[in-house]
Amino acid sequence: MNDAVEHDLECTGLSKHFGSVRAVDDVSFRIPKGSFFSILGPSGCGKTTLMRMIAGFENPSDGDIHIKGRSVLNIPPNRRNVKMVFQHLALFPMMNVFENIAYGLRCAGTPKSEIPQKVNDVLERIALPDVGNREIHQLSGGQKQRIAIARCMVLDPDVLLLDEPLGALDLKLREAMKIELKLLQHQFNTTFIYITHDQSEALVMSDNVAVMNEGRFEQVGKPEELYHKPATSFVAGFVGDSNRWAGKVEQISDGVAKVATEAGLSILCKPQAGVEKGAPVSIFVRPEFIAAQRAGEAGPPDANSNALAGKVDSVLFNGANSRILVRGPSSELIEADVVVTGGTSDLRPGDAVQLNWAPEQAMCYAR
Amino acid sequence: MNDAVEHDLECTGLSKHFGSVRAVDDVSFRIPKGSFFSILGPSGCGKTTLMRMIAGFENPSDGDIHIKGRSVLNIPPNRRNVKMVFQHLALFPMMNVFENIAYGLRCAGTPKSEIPQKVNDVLERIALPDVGNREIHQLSGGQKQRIAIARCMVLDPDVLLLDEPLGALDLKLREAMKIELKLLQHQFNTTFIYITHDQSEALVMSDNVAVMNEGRFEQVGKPEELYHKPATSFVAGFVGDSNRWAGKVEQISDGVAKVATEAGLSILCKPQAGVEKGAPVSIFVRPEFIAAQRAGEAGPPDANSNALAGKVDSVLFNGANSRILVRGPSSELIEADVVVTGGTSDLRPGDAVQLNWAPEQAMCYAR
Amino acid sequence: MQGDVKRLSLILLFAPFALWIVLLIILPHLGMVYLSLREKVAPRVYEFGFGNYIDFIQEPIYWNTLLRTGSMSILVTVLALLIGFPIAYYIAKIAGRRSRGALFLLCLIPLWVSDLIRAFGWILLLRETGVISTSLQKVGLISEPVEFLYNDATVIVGLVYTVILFMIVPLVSTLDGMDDAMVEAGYNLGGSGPTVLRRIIIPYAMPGIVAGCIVVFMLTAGSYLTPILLGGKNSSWFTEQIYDQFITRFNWESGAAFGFLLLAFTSLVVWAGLRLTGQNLANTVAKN
Amino acid sequence: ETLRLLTWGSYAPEELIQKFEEEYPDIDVEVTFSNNEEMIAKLRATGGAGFDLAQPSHDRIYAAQLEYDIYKPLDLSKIDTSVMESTHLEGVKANTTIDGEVYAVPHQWGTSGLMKNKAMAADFNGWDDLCDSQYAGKTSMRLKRTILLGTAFAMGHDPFAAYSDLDKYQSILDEVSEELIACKSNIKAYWQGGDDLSAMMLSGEIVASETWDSTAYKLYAQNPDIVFVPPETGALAWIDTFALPAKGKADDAAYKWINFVLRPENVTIMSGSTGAIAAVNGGLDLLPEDKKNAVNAAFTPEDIANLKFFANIPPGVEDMEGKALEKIKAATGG
Amino acid sequence: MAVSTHNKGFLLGYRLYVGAFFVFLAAPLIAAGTFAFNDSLFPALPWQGFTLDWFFNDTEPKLGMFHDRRLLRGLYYSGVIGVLVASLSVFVATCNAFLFVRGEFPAKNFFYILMILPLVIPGVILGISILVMASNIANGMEDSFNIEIEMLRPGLPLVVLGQFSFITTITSLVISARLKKFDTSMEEAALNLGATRARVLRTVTLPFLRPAIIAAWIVAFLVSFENFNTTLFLVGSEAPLTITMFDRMAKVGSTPVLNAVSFFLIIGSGLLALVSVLVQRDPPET
Ligand SMILES: Nc1ncnc2c1ncn2[C@@H]1O[C@H](COP(=O)(O)OP(=O)(O)OP(=O)(O)O)[C@@H](O)[C@H]1O
Ligand SMILES: Nc1ncnc2c1ncn2[C@@H]1O[C@H](COP(=O)(O)OP(=O)(O)OP(=O)(O)O)[C@@H](O)[C@H]1O
Ligand SMILES: [Mg+2]
Ligand SMILES: [Mg+2]
Repeated sequence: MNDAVEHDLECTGLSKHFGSVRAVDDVSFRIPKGSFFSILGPSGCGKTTLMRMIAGFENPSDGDIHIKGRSVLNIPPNRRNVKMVFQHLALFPMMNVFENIAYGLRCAGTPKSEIPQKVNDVLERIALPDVGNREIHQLSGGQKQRIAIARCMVLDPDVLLLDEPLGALDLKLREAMKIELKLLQHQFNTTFIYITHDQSEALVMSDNVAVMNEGRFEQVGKPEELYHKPATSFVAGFVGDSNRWAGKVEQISDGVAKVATEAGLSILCKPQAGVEKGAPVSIFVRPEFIAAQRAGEAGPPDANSNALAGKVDSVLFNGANSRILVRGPSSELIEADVVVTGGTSDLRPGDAVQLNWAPEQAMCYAR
Repeated sequence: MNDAVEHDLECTGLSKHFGSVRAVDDVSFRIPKGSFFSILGPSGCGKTTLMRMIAGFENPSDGDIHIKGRSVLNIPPNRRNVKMVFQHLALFPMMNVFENIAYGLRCAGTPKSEIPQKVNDVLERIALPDVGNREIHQLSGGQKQRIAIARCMVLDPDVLLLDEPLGALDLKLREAMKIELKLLQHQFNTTFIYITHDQSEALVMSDNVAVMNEGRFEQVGKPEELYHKPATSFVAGFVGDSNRWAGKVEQISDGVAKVATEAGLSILCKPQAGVEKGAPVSIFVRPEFIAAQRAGEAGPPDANSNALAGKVDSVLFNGANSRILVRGPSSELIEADVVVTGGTSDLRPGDAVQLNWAPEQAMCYAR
Repeated sequence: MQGDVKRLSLILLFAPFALWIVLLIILPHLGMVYLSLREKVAPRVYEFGFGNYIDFIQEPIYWNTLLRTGSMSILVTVLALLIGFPIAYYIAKIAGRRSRGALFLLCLIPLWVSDLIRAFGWILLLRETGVISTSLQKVGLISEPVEFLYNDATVIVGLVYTVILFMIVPLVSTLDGMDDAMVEAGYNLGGSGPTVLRRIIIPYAMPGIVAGCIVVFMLTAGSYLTPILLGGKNSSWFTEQIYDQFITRFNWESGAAFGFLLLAFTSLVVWAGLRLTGQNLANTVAKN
Repeated sequence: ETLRLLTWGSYAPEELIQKFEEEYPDIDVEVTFSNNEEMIAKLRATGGAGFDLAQPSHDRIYAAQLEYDIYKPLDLSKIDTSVMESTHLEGVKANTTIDGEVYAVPHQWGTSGLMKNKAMAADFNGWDDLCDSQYAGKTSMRLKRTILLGTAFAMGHDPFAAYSDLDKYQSILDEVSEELIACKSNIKAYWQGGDDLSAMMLSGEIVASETWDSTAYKLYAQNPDIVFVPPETGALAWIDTFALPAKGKADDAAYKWINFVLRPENVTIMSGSTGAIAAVNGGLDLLPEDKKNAVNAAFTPEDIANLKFFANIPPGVEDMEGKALEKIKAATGG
Repeated sequence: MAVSTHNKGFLLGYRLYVGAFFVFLAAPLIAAGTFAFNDSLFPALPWQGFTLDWFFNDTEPKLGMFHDRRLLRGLYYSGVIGVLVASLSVFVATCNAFLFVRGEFPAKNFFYILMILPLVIPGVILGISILVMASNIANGMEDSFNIEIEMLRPGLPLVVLGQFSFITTITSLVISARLKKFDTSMEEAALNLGATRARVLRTVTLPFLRPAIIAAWIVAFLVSFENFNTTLFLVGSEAPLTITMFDRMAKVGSTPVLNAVSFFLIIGSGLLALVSVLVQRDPPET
């Protein structure tokens, strides 16, 4: 177990059952020192429960948790060196900023004389050097956020847990805090475990992301791996936008499967492990991999690629992320990314288009 | 005034002052029949106040409101055929879904026998045919949303007002509802006026968008116009992401201005109306128009274009919307869109890069 | 181990509650019921029986007084609701944010002054030679002094005055929780003022209305000073009879029976009220 | 040590208390105001504890003591009985002796009767005049046992004699109740305390009323038209006494107080406050001047001779009277 | 817009109604207070001129309230009772708040209803039932063991218990309401930062509850101070102010000194009520 010390946190076979609800179900993972690790999953999948077990607020039904190589199962929450930033921050409204940050130091018995020094240091590191005397309600949302992190970081934790800390912020601020959090983690160089149900947060900030579903980890990997090589159909559907078809495999050859969808289309795709002939499958194609051309301008369909004729239903202009909705032959809507410049060449509702995408970009999972 | 009838709603010189606060300040606009019109602006800019005047909950300090060509200033709110979807929906918790929808019909004196028919019709149109007997708290967020719309649409309003109706929903649902709202508007073919501070909502759904700031309309136009040809620096900064520099014009020639930024860069850009030599300006460049190349791979800088050398600070992977942060020569961070495939050719933190963008893509406004 | 700590702390928290409820509420009331079942047959001689209750039933004065107390209490409750609702609505919904606090405080000040002082104030105002009668004479509206005191109407005014705050407070807190948008939606969908009031505001405020009515009814039925001090020669009140049984007739046994009857009667009225409105005690009174 | 008095409203004037405390610096006097019924009720509830000296009327001791055992016997040797007027002393002794023990000695005596405003009700002089329609809406009474007894006398009965035959007494009560119910429309209001009564009388809201003599004397000082009227059938006379609650803790102080207030110079102060006459030798002469005038204006020697002293109330009577009073109160009329 | 702004007349009428209501509320208090300054022996018209005698004069017949020993003693007992009742009820209420907001135990709803029940029991009945029980026990003890338990006889302890029995419900509701608003993650955060449970309670939970505890204390004190119905049956020789005043009114006759006391109480209670409202106000959100 020599290498366990290289990992700040290690969970093995961790489970938590509430009555018949398996909130967390046999989860194992290790987090390397100093990395930014996200747990991404839909609401109710067990993220918070997992984090509360690590912090010591829940006792696992099964499994073990090691921090810096030592099992912490029998250590009460106030003695674990794992600090936590709560969803609504849980700053103490009856204390000012200084007292909030000093709280943990006082609990730890830090000599009185050292406290101001330490608090001021951490305030400087989060770039809020002069707010010590402010009351909590005098801070903006983003400032509160940073104070909540400072309150934990002043204690020099082994691991910092963050439970959807951006959930309560408004849109513009959330965008800004995403980047800021990543920079803060760089600066403190502490292991961050970040919980979110927002895939863009997880992808943007993390070194590694675990996708969680119904109490289990579906896939753990770098953001690019999750996005480009999802291991399961759940991950493919949850991470990033996709067009999705359900169908049956008609034949497989040369690593390309031909699938007949329920709506009657025939789609070529890249079968993932476990896909066999005749099996029911789900196919995922990201909008950015679908090229849309005016019907007249497109060449003849290539037999080794996918091509669909359709009509533009709506144009969803969103600057660089614009998209069109195309009504395909079986009348379902297909999303494709496009560039809208505002010029005359832009596609408009009603235009006839041809959609093309390569079979490798169509991921196909057994259902 | 014959053409006024072609417009469902027309406001002229509308103002509302609360004491010294000019919540809405001399706003005029017309909305064509059956279109989807959004009002986009930061918090506190007066959007809600404007909408409340249209609905009749506030009396304008000045100006007039015409609905279908008729002034409604003296018509009380319950007699205006303008219906409203509230931010927190304001469904009546003491009535079930059926009663919520039937409420307006009963107020209008619809014969008892016709009510069930009408309610069921509208429920079907919003694709929730079987929820009539449910209590409000038994509905999901998206369902509530649709009931709130149905409650208004059953009354066949001239104009439907929506005040940030997606604000209370969670992220995934908000994405889905964006598209759904647009489809519903298509279906009912009623004029929708939609308030939001989320630019992507406004851009994606609307036929026309008004950008509002401090009680005034800064620009009214199609989404593409706002994005690509913002009329003011406020619009340029508020709609879409931008890199932003402040500087002074050194010279203008051939419709290209040369600006020295405060940080010491020299940037070529397209001057907007009112920009003169020596004037202080703001420059906006969208990340998608900045091309990033490995330092070695880029050609020599082109004198007629902008080129900057820098170092990749972080890669913000977000699927098709990935971005890098580049630390430029004067050590500020510049955002540029990149494609991250997960392959070896991807840029990584620490890589030296060259950033290029065309002067036409750098919009320059007098400050 | 954590479980044990939890159980221990639960028991420690439960102990004061249990002592309070058992020793000061349940046992005394059982004691009262027990006492009410003792009949006095001779000095210092008692036997068990329903005599005190039979006396009550056989004597129309008693149950007339009880019914009178009950019906006047209901009247007071209704009046307090009718008068108080618009006030509560004004405080919660119409007054500006700053004046709201001030108005609420104004509402509360009489609450903190004892019944006695309030009744005393009314007496000073209403008596034949009091402030109102005198000023009306001065103004010339009346030629003779008029006695406003000593009749049922005065008792009702006094009682409404005493209890109306207990109606307003829960109403304000319920109405405060109502999103203004709900009322606006009511208008927006075509409702007129009365429709919005009847279909939206009142149903929404129902828990507060019921809570206020219960407290007000109970306080009225149990009040003593106001009906005594303001009441005229016909104004008997049931609490006065209880007082008489205890104090002037030293008949604790029958006083206890009366006490129990008052409690049973008022509980019955409250229960009926809850049934009629489909509310329950825990989610109305407790919410405030 | 604290001396806790349970007494009538005006029976402990501040002046006397201060004087007493000066004389006995180690005794603190604490006063609770009460009336006959409440004294019994309180002492019953406390089992005779909580107070060191009570002052019930002479007729309300015997039954209460029998039933609730709330007093303790007096040690007459500690009281200077020689100053007391002997008829009153003997009367009270006779009324309050149980098993050979004496439970009370007299303090002050007075009467209940009527008062009128001479200017407005010249020929008002009997209990039944309260119900005379010429004073409609201008009379008042207190709904307590005094009015029952007074009305009974006015109707020609002797209620005290009927105490030995409770059935007879009940029939008298029934008659009296009927009379008073019929009278209800004639009166303005039932007064509750001296305050009501004074206010109504002084302001002229009423012209005549049933009253305590002391109240009438006080009003006489304000308006000499208002005089006490001993009813034709005789004023009802009471004697307020000293009695020791069973579990009093400061008996010595209580005896000191008794002897203290019976001193002639203190009697005047006391009577000035109570308006009643001390049951000491020459009590009438010890009245302050204005009270003396009021008494003289009210009573002739015949009236004094015609006084009806309240008789001991046997057990059960209070209940009967209480019911009758309730009936009157609840009856609709007026 | 909670009322139609289109109907100006209606709004004006509404405002007038509200104004009239507050006149109604204030009238008897103003009357009771004003006559304190009337230079007359009776609290009644006509006005005889302004005086402060009913507060400060030290001789009969115009004995001012600050020299009237009985009133002062009543005030003192009211204060003692109020402090005891308020402290005791706030303590039990705090336990109750934790019990009902945090605890999970069988039949919780039933017990909760039990907890709010005292609020709807007429005060007279609370008074007599406690009196009856206390007397029964005291008599029983005396008869069987010949022990006199003075505490169970009417007097200060019983008054305190009687008022405590229903005031606790009020304070419990006030403190529970605040505790319900408490975000338990605040406690978890404190634990997480290394505090022991006791320290969490001391430094986070109780400080959070403090405004409600202070407000509840004041409310309890005021309710106790003005209570009459329950106290009436339980009072012994230590009569609180309301009882003293009632005795004075009913048995001696009122003088403007009672108005002076009323004035004093109206002002004092008003100030206390103001404090209780102020401490409960949360800092403004930004
Ligand atoms: N104390 C509890 N008792 C019973 N069930 C619980 C408890 N806590 C959580 N659960 C259940 O466990 C499951 C996982 O809950 P958890 O709070 O961990 O989800 P989550 O992933 O954090 O969701 P969200 O994104 O909404 O916060 C849910 O089904 C929840 O209902
Ligand atoms: N009743 C009012 N009295 C005084 N000022 C008001 C009132 N209503 C709104 N205002 C002010 O008018 C301005 C515009 O408010 P409004 O609610 O219209 O903004 P908004 O654009 O809807 O903001 P948000 O996006 O936060 O909802 C704000 O400065 C606000 O403080
Ligand atoms: Mg969670
Ligand atoms: Mg708004």
